[in-house]
Amino acid sequence: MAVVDYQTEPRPAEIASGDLNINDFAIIVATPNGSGSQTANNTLLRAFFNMGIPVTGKNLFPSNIKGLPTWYSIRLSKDGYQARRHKKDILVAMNPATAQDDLKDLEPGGVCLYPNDSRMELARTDITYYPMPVKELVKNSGVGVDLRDYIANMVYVGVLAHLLGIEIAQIESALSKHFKGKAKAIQVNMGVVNAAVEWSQANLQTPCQFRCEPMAQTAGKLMLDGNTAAALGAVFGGVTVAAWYPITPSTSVIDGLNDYLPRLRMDPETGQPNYAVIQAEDELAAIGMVLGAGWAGARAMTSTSGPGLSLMAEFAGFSYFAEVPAVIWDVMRMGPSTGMPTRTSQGDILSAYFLSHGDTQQVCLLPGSVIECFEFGYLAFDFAERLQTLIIVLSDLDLGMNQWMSDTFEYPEQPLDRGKVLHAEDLKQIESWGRYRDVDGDGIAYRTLPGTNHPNAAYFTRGSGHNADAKYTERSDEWMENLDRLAKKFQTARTILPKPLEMNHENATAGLISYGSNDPAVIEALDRLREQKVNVAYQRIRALPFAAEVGDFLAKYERVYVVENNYNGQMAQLLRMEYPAYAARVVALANCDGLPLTARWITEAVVEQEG
Amino acid sequence: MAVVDYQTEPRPAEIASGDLNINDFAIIVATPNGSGSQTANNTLLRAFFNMGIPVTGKNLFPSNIKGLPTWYSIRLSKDGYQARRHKKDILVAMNPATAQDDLKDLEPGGVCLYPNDSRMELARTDITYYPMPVKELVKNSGVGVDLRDYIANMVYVGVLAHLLGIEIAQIESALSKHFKGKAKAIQVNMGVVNAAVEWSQANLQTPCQFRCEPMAQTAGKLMLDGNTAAALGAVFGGVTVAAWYPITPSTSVIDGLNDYLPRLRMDPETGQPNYAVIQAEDELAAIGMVLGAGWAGARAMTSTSGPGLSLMAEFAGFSYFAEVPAVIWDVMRMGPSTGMPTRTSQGDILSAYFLSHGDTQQVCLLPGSVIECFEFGYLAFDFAERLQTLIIVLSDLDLGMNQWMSDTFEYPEQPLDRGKVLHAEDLKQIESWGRYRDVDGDGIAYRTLPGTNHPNAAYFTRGSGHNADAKYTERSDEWMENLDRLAKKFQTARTILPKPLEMNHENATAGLISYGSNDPAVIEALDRLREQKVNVAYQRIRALPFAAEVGDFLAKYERVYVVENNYNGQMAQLLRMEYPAYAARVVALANCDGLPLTARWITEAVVEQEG
Amino acid sequence: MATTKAPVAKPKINLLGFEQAEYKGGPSTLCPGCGHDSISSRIVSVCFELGIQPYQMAKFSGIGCSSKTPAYFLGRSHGFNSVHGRMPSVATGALVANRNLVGLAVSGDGDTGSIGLGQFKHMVRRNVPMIYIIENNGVYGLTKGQFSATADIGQKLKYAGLNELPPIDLCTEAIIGGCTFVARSFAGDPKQVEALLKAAFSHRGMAVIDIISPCVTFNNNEDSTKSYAYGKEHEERLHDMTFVPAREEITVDYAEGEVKPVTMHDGSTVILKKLENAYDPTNRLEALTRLEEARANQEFITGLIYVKPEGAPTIHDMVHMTDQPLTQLPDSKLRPSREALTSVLQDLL
Amino acid sequence: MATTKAPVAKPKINLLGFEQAEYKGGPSTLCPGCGHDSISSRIVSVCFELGIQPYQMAKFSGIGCSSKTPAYFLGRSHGFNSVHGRMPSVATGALVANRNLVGLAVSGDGDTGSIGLGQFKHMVRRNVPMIYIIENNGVYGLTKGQFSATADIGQKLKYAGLNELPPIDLCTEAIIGGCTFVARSFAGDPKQVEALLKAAFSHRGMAVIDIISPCVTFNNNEDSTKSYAYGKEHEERLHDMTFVPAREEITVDYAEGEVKPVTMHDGSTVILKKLENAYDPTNRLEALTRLEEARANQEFITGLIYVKPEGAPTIHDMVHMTDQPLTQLPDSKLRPSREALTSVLQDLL
Ligand SMILES: Cc1ncc(C[n+]2csc(CCOP(=O)(O)OP(=O)(O)O)c2C)c(N)n1
Ligand SMILES: Cc1ncc(C[n+]2csc(CCOP(=O)(O)OP(=O)(O)O)c2C)c(N)n1
Ligand code: SF4
Ligand code: SF4
Ligand SMILES: [Mg+2]
Ligand SMILES: [Mg+2]
Repeated sequence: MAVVDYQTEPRPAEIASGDLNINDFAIIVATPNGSGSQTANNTLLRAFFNMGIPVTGKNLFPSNIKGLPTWYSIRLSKDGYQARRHKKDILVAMNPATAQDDLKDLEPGGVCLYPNDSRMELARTDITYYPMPVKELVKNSGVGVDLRDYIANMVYVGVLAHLLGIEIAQIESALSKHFKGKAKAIQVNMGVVNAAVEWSQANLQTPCQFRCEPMAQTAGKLMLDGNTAAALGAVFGGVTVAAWYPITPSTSVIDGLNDYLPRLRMDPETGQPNYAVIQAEDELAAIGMVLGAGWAGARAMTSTSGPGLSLMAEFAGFSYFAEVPAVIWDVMRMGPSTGMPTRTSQGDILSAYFLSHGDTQQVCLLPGSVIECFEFGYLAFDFAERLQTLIIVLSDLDLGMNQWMSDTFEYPEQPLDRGKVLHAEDLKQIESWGRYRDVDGDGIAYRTLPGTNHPNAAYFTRGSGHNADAKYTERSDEWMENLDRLAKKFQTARTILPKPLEMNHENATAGLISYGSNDPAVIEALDRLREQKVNVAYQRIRALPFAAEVGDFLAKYERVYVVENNYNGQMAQLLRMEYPAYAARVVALANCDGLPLTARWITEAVVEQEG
Repeated sequence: MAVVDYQTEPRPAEIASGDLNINDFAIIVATPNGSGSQTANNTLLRAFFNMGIPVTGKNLFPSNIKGLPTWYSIRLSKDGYQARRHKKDILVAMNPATAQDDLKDLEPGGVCLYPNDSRMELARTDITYYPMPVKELVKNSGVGVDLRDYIANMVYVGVLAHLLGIEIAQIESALSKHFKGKAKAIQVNMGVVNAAVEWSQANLQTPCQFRCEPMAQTAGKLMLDGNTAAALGAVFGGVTVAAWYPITPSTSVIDGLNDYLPRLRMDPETGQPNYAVIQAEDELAAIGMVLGAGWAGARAMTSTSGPGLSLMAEFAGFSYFAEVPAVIWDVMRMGPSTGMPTRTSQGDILSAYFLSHGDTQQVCLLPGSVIECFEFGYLAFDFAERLQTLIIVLSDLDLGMNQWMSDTFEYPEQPLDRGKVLHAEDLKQIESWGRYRDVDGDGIAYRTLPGTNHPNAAYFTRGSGHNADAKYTERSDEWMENLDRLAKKFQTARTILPKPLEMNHENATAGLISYGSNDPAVIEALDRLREQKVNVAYQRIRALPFAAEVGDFLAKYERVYVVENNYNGQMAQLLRMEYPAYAARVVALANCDGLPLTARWITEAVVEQEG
Repeated sequence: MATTKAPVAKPKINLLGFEQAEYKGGPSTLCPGCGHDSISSRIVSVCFELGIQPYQMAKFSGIGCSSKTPAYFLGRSHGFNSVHGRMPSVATGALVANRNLVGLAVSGDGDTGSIGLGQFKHMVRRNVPMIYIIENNGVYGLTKGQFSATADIGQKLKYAGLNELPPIDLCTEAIIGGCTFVARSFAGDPKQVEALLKAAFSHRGMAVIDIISPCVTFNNNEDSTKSYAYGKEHEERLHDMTFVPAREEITVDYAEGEVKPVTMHDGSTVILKKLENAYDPTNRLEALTRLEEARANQEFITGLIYVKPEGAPTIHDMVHMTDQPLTQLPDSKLRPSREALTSVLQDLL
Repeated sequence: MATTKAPVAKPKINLLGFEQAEYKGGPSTLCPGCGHDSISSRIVSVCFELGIQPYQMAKFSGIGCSSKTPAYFLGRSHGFNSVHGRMPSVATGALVANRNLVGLAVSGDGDTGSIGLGQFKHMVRRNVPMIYIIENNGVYGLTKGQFSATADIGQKLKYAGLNELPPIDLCTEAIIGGCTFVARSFAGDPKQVEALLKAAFSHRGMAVIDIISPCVTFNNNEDSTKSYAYGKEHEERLHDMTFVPAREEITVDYAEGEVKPVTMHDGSTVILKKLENAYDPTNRLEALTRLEEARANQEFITGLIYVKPEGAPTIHDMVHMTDQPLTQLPDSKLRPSREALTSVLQDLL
């Protein structure tokens, strides 16, 4: 391969003498959407992972199929931090349209790689630039014209491999995983990588201050997104009916089901599916199917995002009042209305909790990691059937669609909780039965399933007023009795849902509450705060309605920061509402720019008030 | 007319000697639904009204067309109280199916009229019973068989006229109004009334302790329901497009439009309607039409109730975010899901305020009287166009469908507020224009209407991310700028919406907040409380988001009772949420049994804590 | 001393040993004379006569007077009175969850034709195997008399005024949507309603029966095509129908060529006695044409308008689900093994 | 000294004096080669050529790649990019509010056929006067390739797998619903798309044009009936079309009997040159039959499938509204007088 022209790197002196940064930096790859950078980015991510370095990957993509800007960021963190980094260290500027802005987001002393034919203005002088001969390397690769655009991205993989010291074997193994062992594809891509490495070795002699070195921090860990974990959880939770309508960023929950169900849930006897996944005509139909199936006794779920959640409001109230188990995975995205469908946010907290008219309140789960996506994937069904009501799992785009490093998943130790169901044999034992009688004092009544072979099994399910025996009523006393029981059931929910998790700092002077995908940023921020001698105790809420522990935590601190990724500080609002005695302690720290929260933002926001 | 058999009245001695009650009692008429008692009840109501006695009428009807129990209650109150009375004084027991229960709801010393062929058990001994020869009187009336069921109800009108001393001329005038002067109908009905009076005169000599006497308290007052008032308000507010889907108890808002629009809004030039009322195929379509019309520049509205409101959630968020004026009259009814569709409640406060996903918050109006239904009927359009957003007017079944005595309506003094609209002439004057630019610093931008004859008029309305110039964006900075402006606009709303009204008691030791149709019960309760030396100041909230005065009121009292007609104490929750500093003062007094609140319940609830 | 007791007449029982009472529901709260009540009675007798296991039946409805009726029949069967216009999705979910359930849905013209048109059409498309009855009265009964989407154009109602919108023909909609059993009948024609219902129970796939069912309170004026008087006067049966269950021998006796027997999927037979025309309900294009003509000429045709006797693949076929109802799978089939988890996690390491 | 300047070629202008550029929109962000972009171009040229006043136009869409396109044409016209599947109601409201607006809607097969089917059908029923284009690619483009309700039965897609549901034919749905202008075309047939668009602008009432518009990213395999290759190979035009505006004389020259001229409501003429068969698009039953046959034989017919040249009463007629757009009524016509209030209150005293 011919050594190509090489443009001088404008490298300021002070950086040249800077310290080496090992395994603690963030890379951002900017490309136009649809240009096939996914393979390259996944390969990098995997290679780092294979080297044992804690790493996460986040995709920032437009609501568009081809052409608009997209970014992929990879964060290496020897300390295991997984949150978004505010600024990046290394930019791979494959998209001239955004290059100028992208440059601004680099930390001083950062590095920028770019195709040498891109006419980007090298505006910053505190950056090291590496022009890459992308065109030439691709041309020389011998790959057909139709594939060239795709493999062009492998050039930066090779250059980065050289600069950062990524093990070539790990790149190869990552590619092999990506292409599921298809030799031809691996070979073509490795060809370009190797060529880029060779070129770099020949042309880029100055050592780069960012280096990766093997660690042992990823052994036994998984790398995946929350939606896939959720799907896997649902599969192990015995989902039998999934009805859905496509919507970003929830679609990959169903994609996950369609991946894993055929593999894991074919009937051993008939070889046929032990499940049904139905694409509905819209979200009203999807939730309707889920309610029908849940009523019939299936473990049924849907997944959606904000606009779909809004469309499900009427049926959500039906589920609450007629007490039909159902599960909605709401993978939250940005904004009122259509908003920014490919940006993350936690803006559906209030609308989910109060989903539907007329004194409805819904049970919500708030997974904060891919492990919890897996666990809540099956637990959601247990809660839905135990409580005989809708469970809304509030995940978000960041947790759901980005790549997270995770401890491995434990096999669920508890058997499925199918809740209070009377079968024909049970009915034979008991004298009388009323669908909405509070026999056990926990507000949860017994139900029967259609098709139960007993003359007393049947009852009539309705969203209108009914008494304890499921008969139609418009009587105030019967109505009140039923509402009181529903309220009692809601109290029961508080006691059985996942408890909040706490990290208490000795000498904590304030508390911090957060939830969901903010967890990694908070954990990192707590370390930064401690460095600044600000000691804050942390509680992560995992379910609504609040467990008693939430009140206990509020009771302990005079100031409690509620960190969340939405505009109105919705969890803070809920806390004030539910804990009037402590309402004044609640300090909302809310941010809503479409991006995951960063430790830096949280740290600064807390220090401003606490420091 | 033959004097018919007369059954002895079991009249306990202690009551016989009781005081006379003049113009201060409540009558309840119990009938099976669809038995045509409406004419009789309206006649009674009108007759009292014509006699100058303050009176209200409430219809308690089932979700059924014929057969299920229905009740009509008429309250005479010389002091002008209009709230529901907890117990009743006079029962007209036309429905054997409920007679036993109905009897229980009488005050001791009450009176019960019943058809003498009804085999009702006269269970209570502290009641005076009057059997009425309904069958006989009707048979002798000479009315054809097909109409007998209907006019049978006129018997109790006649008997009551005799017992209570209702002026026959006023009954006749009421019937004349009811039948719009149709002589035949008036005559047939008066025939039965007169026969019943004659029979009573002959047979019921013991004077009744309940009497009505002419007063002068209704001169110049109106008698109507809130939905009709709302419709009239909308007509005078210039509604041009109303799209709706039938649902109890909101349907009569549209009925009102269909009554008044043809009378008041035919084009003087073409003689054709200056409006369009469209029955949509469902609520999603209704609100969609309203948004389309509002966007085009029409004053557009819909009316609905809980289930419909839930279905409108997605579009509601669109209106908020794309800033399209729209008006929803949500006439609230009881319950989660279908609930009790013909019972009143105020259960949609939270779901309306947070209607839609993703950080949406909606502007709501809370009319508390028929006058306010009229006023908010036109003001809602002013606010919708001024604020360029959805206005949800939260009325309820009690206010909307029951008959209230009201001061007369004033003609709106302010001209229509069409908000910030740039016409072709304006565009000629200005250099550049951006649909979402905050020119005036109030968060409200300028809009143009389709069809504006200027090359710069057009812009593209979307629910997805847009910048100040209405161009598509996914940029965090532009997104945040827009959300900040929307938040500012929401703050502006606080300053222009109807302020809360206050009734301050000197030496008040506590505050009381309420809203909507609870007002009459609260006013009455305040008098009762004062009698018990409990002095409470009262603020009635009329809009969301809260005006500054709400916070001021909370600041003043250590305990503030929030009285409302729903299960979860939703306004109390909102107050705690919005005023953390005072959250602990908020005491929720919520009741939710399907019936309007009573002064007695409020009084007792406050005394229990305050007394 | 022995006395001879008069023998108590044994109540009639069906094949399953059930009395007709077992198929009844609660007392109706509809207006006396409402067409819907007579359809409820038809459902009771047909289910009794056919010997359908009531515990295996599932009733579905939306909201409306019509949608209330499942409370008034089959009290031994579970029922789901859902929300307005969205019952099709609920029924779909339930019948996918438990494929053994025998589904029977009752809806109104408003519930199906106005708010529910989208879900109805998509349910037809999915061919959810069940009977779907529309109790069609041209108005919204429960909300007191507004026009529904099936109301006649040019009709006047006291309350609702003049209707200027053309009616939707739900039979045409069903056929176009691929439904393989589409019928129309009249609540005042009990014999035909029963024959159609019986045939529908034998159909493989979704069976739509649009029954004109007068609303005596809001739409029973003689000039309304949805009134008893109009129906009685104008009903034009496409054929006389007799249903012969698979287990019975066909004994009906007709002259050669006069009848058309249609053998259903389960071996039962519908015998159609040709009337004025030689209508062939197995020809989709003919069915559409006949409906289109009836529309143009304002005829009120009733009978089995279209049937594909062998049915068509149902949603159960399309999702290829296992034979055991999903709701009856044991937990061991619901949760894959510990090893399965280990194996899938391997890919994510 | 005089120099001769080379004459600058004057840009072509239309009747209203506008250049074609005035009809363009923002740059498209769709995939290069997407069928939708070519339809946008057709809209631009037709509006330019017909001399439609852009400020009087209103564009409507739902959500999807197709629904994004109104941002890419007619930048001088207001546009309302609404929510998924519910654009028909928005357009209805806007066009009722301002009857002078010239409405043009663009939707997708998912937006119209899946989530939006109910609203679509009800809009057809209301005959809202506007052009409704469906950019039909058989998939959900924007959400990356799931099957829509118009996808072929038996089709396989890499991402979505096998489709076992029968397709909905939106032309049939429109005709059954009472639409008086129903056409089908192909994005790869610009001449026909333009002729149909022009005719649609002359129609009185709702005009539905279902245009097969290939999704090059998710559904352009040769075996898909929604691909360019398939379309080019299988398109069967029912006729060749020429549109002659009312203001122009008909000069097209055809042999007697070979053409069928259809005179539209506004006096313009659509000249249909008969091709293989003598198809009469003014016969509703024939249209339905032809569509039904095409469905059975898997033919891809294009052209003006059904038209009632005189149109039908529109929603404007049905509500009997005044001629002046409701949005342009002066406040004096919006708020009745003080005396009017006094008079109505009289009844309530
Ligand atoms: C979402 C929603 N909108 C409106 C209603 C009010 N509503 C109840 S029944 C009904 C119409 C029923 O008409 P139809 O289906 O024809 O039944 P019918 O009463 O005529 O038998 C309406 C509009 C409702 N229950 N839910
Ligand atoms: C309520 C709601 N549900 C789902 C979505 C996600 N979504 C956006 S576009 C789309 C499908 C669009 O398909 P189609 O109308 O065929 O347009 P195309 O992209 O193929 O042109 C879906 C499901 C949404 N935006 N809103
Ligand atoms: S209102 Fe009409 S549809 Fe409803 S029960 Fe009465 S007659 Fe039947
Ligand atoms: S994904 Fe398909 S429909 Fe969407 S822009 Fe690309 S080619 Fe067009
Ligand atoms: Mg009906
Ligand atoms: Mg599409």
